Amino acid sequence: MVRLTREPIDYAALTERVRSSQAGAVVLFLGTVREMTAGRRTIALDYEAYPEMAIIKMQQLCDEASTRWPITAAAIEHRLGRLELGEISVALAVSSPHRADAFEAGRFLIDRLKEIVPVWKQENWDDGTTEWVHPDSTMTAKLAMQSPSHEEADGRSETN
Amino acid sequence: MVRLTREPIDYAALTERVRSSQAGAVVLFLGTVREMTAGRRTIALDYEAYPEMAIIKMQQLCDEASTRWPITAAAIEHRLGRLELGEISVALAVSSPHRADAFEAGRFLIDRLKEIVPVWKQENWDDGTTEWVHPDSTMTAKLAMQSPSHEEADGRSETN
Amino acid sequence: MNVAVRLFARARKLAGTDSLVLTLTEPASVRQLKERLGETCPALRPLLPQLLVAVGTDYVTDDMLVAANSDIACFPPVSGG
Amino acid sequence: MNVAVRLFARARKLAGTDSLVLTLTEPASVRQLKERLGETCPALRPLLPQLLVAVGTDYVTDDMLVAANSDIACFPPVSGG
Repeated sequence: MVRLTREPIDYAALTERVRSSQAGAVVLFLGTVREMTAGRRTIALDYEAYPEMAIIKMQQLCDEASTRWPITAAAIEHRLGRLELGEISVALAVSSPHRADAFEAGRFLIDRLKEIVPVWKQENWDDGTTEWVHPDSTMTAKLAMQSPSHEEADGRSETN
Repeated sequence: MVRLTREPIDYAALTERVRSSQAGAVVLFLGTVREMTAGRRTIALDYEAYPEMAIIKMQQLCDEASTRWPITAAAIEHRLGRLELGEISVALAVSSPHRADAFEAGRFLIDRLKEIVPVWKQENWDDGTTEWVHPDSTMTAKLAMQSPSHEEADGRSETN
Repeated sequence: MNVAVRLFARARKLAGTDSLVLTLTEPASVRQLKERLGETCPALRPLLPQLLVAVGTDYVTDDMLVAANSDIACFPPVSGG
Repeated sequence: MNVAVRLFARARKLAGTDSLVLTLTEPASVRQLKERLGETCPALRPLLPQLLVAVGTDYVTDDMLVAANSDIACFPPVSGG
């Protein structure tokens, strides 16, 4: 249950997809376009993805969450294109029998999404300038630290 | 923005109330009626409240969350009466500029709600029996541990 | 003095009523109120060790004093959410 | 061998194209692919230290080898969410 979309995200529909009578807890996270960042004013964000890989990575995150916590269901939706102030860029929902697992899995999903899912945003500042957002990359550091012997012995690429 | 209701909770409306272009993160928590508890099957839950006090306590929790985390807004709604399997008993939403605060404040709100807000549920098991749910009470332990001198010096009752 | 006590949830069910009036000798502590509650309504005794007491909308400890016109509520540990 | 490389986000903007073809001597590592990318498209050089490379839908390290018909993508650190 992962999706990329250029339309506004219907987070209630997303939430309904994970609700279940087997679950006593649902956690929904929304990322929204914030006006102020470090004292500068945003007027909009442009989101771009490597869509085939982004979908695979989002599904891998849901699968990994399912192995780490006893969750009932998980769903992620990310929006692409131009987003105005306050609009929802990402929504993710997770259900589980007990709340601790839903909170932890939800936090894991958004933290890891921001590390490994190939989506990028460009700031449109109110002074008319644009700027690609470049966080310090956990992924760059992780890939750089891997030894060749580990990679070869492992026989596959490190993805997460 | 706290409320008790006997109608189904509209969690999307609740979520919209906390959304803001000042916030980059929204966390919504839903508590739902789970079918299985410790191997027993529930058919419904009956929720009852001391409504005047429950409202005050829910508002106090929102206020306390606002002092502990830089949150933009918080809202809580609790349903009363009979709830069938999968129905939403409680919904709470919190928004903040950054996601860590929204997750932590959301977790705090539901954990503390379950400790101090005077709402009770009665299980209706599938064997026809009913049972009031009695968790081990954090509040009983806290009240028992308070010394009289503390209470008198403090000049007010300990509520949370 | 007489104080009115509201009961909720299992306390209400055990007592068979949602409120009752207790007669207490002043000054009366919350502990004395609980003891009087057990005498007046023996069905509530199993719940007394866990019973929570609120005056107005604040939880109170056993050592606090109860005033005649207090808005008192007694109930079991909460189980909402 | 020739390998096709897709570019995304700032990598695409700096290069002025969303894909290009690199000529590499086999066997070629990801490190050599990055070097060739900088030679072919100098505008990408400021991004090379941070550049991420994916083969198919997996991230790869500098030491891994690139096959001729790989589905290769290069892009800056991700910033979604």
